[in-house]
Amino acid sequence: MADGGDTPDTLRDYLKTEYKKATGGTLTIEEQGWGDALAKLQTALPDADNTPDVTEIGNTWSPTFTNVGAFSDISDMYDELGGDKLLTSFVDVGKVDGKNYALPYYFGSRYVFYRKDLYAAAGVEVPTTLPQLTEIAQKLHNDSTSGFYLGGEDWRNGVSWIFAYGGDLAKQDGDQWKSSLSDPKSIEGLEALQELYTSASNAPVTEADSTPWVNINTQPEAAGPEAATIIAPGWAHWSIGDLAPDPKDDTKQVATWNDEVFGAYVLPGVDGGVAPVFAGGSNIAISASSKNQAGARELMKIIFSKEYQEMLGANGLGPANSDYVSSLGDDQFAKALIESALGSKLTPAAVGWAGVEGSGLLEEFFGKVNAGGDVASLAAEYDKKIDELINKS
Amino acid sequence: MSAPTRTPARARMSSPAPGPRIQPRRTTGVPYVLIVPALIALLLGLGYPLIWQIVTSFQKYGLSQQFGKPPEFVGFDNFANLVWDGEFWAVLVRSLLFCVVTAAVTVVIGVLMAVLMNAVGRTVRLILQISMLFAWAMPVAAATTVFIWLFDRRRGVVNYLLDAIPGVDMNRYDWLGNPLTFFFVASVLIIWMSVPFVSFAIYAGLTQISEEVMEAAQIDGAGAWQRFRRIILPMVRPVLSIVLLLQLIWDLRVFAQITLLKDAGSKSGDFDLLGTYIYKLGTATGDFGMASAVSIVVLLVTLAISWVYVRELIKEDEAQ
Amino acid sequence: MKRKIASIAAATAALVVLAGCSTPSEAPNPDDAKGQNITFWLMGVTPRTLSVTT
Amino acid sequence: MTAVKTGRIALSALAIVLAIVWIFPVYWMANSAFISTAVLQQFTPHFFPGEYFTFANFTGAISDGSFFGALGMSVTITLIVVAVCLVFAFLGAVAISRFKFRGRKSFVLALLLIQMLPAEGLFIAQYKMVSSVGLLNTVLGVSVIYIAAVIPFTVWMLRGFVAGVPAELEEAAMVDGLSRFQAFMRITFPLLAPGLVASGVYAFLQAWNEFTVAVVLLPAEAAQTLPLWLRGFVQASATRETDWGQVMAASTIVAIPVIVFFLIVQGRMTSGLVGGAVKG
Repeated sequence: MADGGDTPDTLRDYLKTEYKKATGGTLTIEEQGWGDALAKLQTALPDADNTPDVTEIGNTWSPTFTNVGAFSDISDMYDELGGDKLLTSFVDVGKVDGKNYALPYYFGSRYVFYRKDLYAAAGVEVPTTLPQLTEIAQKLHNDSTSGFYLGGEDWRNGVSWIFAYGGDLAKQDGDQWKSSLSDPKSIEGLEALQELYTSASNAPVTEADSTPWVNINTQPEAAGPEAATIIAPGWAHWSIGDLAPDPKDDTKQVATWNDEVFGAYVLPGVDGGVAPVFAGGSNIAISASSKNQAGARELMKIIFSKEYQEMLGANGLGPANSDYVSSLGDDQFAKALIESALGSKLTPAAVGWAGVEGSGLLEEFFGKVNAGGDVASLAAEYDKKIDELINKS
Repeated sequence: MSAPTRTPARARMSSPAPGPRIQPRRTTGVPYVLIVPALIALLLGLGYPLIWQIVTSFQKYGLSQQFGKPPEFVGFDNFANLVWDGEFWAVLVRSLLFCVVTAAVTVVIGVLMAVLMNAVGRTVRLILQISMLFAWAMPVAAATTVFIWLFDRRRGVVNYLLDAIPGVDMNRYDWLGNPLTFFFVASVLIIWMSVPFVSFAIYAGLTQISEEVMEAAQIDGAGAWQRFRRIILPMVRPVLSIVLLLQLIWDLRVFAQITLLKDAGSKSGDFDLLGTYIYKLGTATGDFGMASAVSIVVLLVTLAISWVYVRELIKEDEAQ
Repeated sequence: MKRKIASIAAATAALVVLAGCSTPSEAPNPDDAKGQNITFWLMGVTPRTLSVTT
Repeated sequence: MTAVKTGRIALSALAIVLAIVWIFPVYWMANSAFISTAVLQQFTPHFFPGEYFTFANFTGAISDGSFFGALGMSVTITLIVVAVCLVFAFLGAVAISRFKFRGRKSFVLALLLIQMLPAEGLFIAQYKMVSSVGLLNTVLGVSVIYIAAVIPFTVWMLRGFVAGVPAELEEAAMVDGLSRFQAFMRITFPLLAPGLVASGVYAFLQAWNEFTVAVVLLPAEAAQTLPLWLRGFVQASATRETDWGQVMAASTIVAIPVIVFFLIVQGRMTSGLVGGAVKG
């Protein structure tokens, strides 16, 4: 089973062989760790001799790099690569003045995983509304088990509460963006999040992006799991299950899903339905300074081909082309992924958004909200700070 | 009876060393030829970057300039934004506090360690020196990783040991979770890494003091503390002052350890020191003009604080 | 190993050479994809941290 | 006499305790490197590998083959930086401690200023410079930056050593008919060996541990140095959690060459530090 998440090896080998067949040239694939990716993109992309020819770009960085002219105009290939069937929200964050620069590579989404045994023991049902979720989380909560495990600074999950109550991170007026944390609906969502965190999560207030599946699995020697409920990206389900030594290599552990013990459901909306979650996934673009524009375009054709899109789906990565979404399969995980992805929302397509993310202001803000601070004054304070960065390139 | 206060040691900083009298050579070209290689190396490695940094600190230089848009001269705007930016002063004060405390404790422990090395028998001294070497040799990334592991909330040894003490409940205590304990861990890590260099340097100074002087003081009934204060300290002072200055400079510029500790802790700005603050301004938010301005201000502040001391060092250097 | 010796030889070249180097000549005709070697950068999906909560 | 005796024992005991405190993290790294990750995940720390002993972390760490490339890069860069830095800094140190010349004070001051400048703001310019002459991903490109960063401290340290050797000794040798250069090489130079070792150790550590410049100047995976290789472990892949056993094994592997280098120079170094820093 591919471990999903980043592009597994099977897909990389496919790209290399196909590229060889199509052009006779060799394709080298390098993975950039998150910590250093930004510094490398900022230095390599503008440099014709050392730029990657094609690069994946997170959809939260896509507006920033597209607007500064880092990528080649590929509007002429738009229809050939999939046209309107491509995920429109992702296409929009890679578009400037109607021209396409970055297109969707794959989408991911987040949904809830829970312990059926703990829910049954506490006599609670799967919630259908967000307030209900807080109630059952409080019932399930005790000192050793979080009713709903959520890090204090984990804004990529926390932002769903802002979206669910109709708020947003920022609003656009004209070509300027303005942070909208102190918008009444956003405040309502943040207060609901604050109540959930303070009453039902044991996670540290400074935790931003932990590996949540560790908390829902029952660790060896531990009586029970650290959490009754977690929210995680779709591909986390490969790491959730009963832990046992890996038959192939006993120094490692392997989690095998167990339907009696573990379950998944989509984050419910405020009055039912589906709450919008933070849209995972990324875009892909050709570097404007690359000297191999033709070769890069060949690779794009291969990536947007039916075969590769379906390979993405088979590995739990949402294909960019809606025609091939069925390749995700129809098990509970595929259904949850598609259903949650439908309503998912992207971060603001503002020029300075990569800067806002890099500044750590959102982690700081959500950390202070979840630490029990006064939401309205914090929102106003951080709106001002974010506004200084959000339109800067 | 009193022990000679001006021990005729070769290394007295303030008095010209009795040995070498630098005769004023005919001002041949030799010294210039000798410093040329070092100058070239400095110019090649730092010339362009320094000029670029000074120029950029007067420009609006963001990501679009990195991708070819011509940078705009903005005069002292970057510096002005800095002065009015409350966070910069908070980070500066925090960094100064951190480096003074860390450097002071490092040097104090270093001196005590050196005195200890000097006082114990050969084998014990060797054991101490070898363990210092191992600690000093451990790469920064490896040592920081281990410290994060030791102070880990769930599996850390520190919590495990403290928990074992009856009446102490440190279970799941999040050391990297709040600024005070975060900087305590950072300080312990940096002290642990820096003491070896300091202790070896001071120990080197101690072995200079001739045995007779120490015996004479002991026979005169000077207690350990008096011997330390009246003989050892004055003797070691030159090494001490240089090592303290270097430790202050290095601890003010600390970056790798704080970045890795923050990765394991919080991304919030309350945990930034100057190094991570500048990196955040530059890379993370893409405002390279501002990052350059901050770097220059940090240089000027460091110089201002150490100027009295630096001038004295230069004066002594002249006297030699 | 061959690459290692080459880089050491380059290193011992006088530093002055450093200033004199010129960038490699222009690549073959960019419009024809034939034989073009390219690199593709992938990003780790989610920011991985050192946090030992794992 | 017994008072002095017990005093001595107490000091020795204190020394042993401090030795244990300083060696413990190093021991903990090595200990964890021999324990499987699955066991490391458990809540109770294990102070000895005991029955959990495994060598898998090491084989796993080296398995993807990029280790030897990184080791080669790190060793090549470090040796070049140490060699060039020592020679250039030594010449500079001789100049400022043996001669009086115009510009001497500003040179010494400049050396100190460079050390006060934070390095985090420089990497964009360093990248532009090195890539403009096509030296990205090369040993030469990175070495030039490292040498410039290390020379200032090394000149200061060596200056103390050179000043420590009396000029009269040289003059006496010259009276016996040796040329100025021969006198220097036969008399002064041997006395400087410990100083050169001590400065060499500093330069070695700076080049071996450096990370932020290497991230940008050695972007290609084939050109990474050991600190980048180690960082790769800690960030593992997006889905697999950090494999702590392998991180510890990788850290041990990165630490071994440094420890071996230290033990070789240990003898010379302690006496080296004796001479130099004192004259500083």
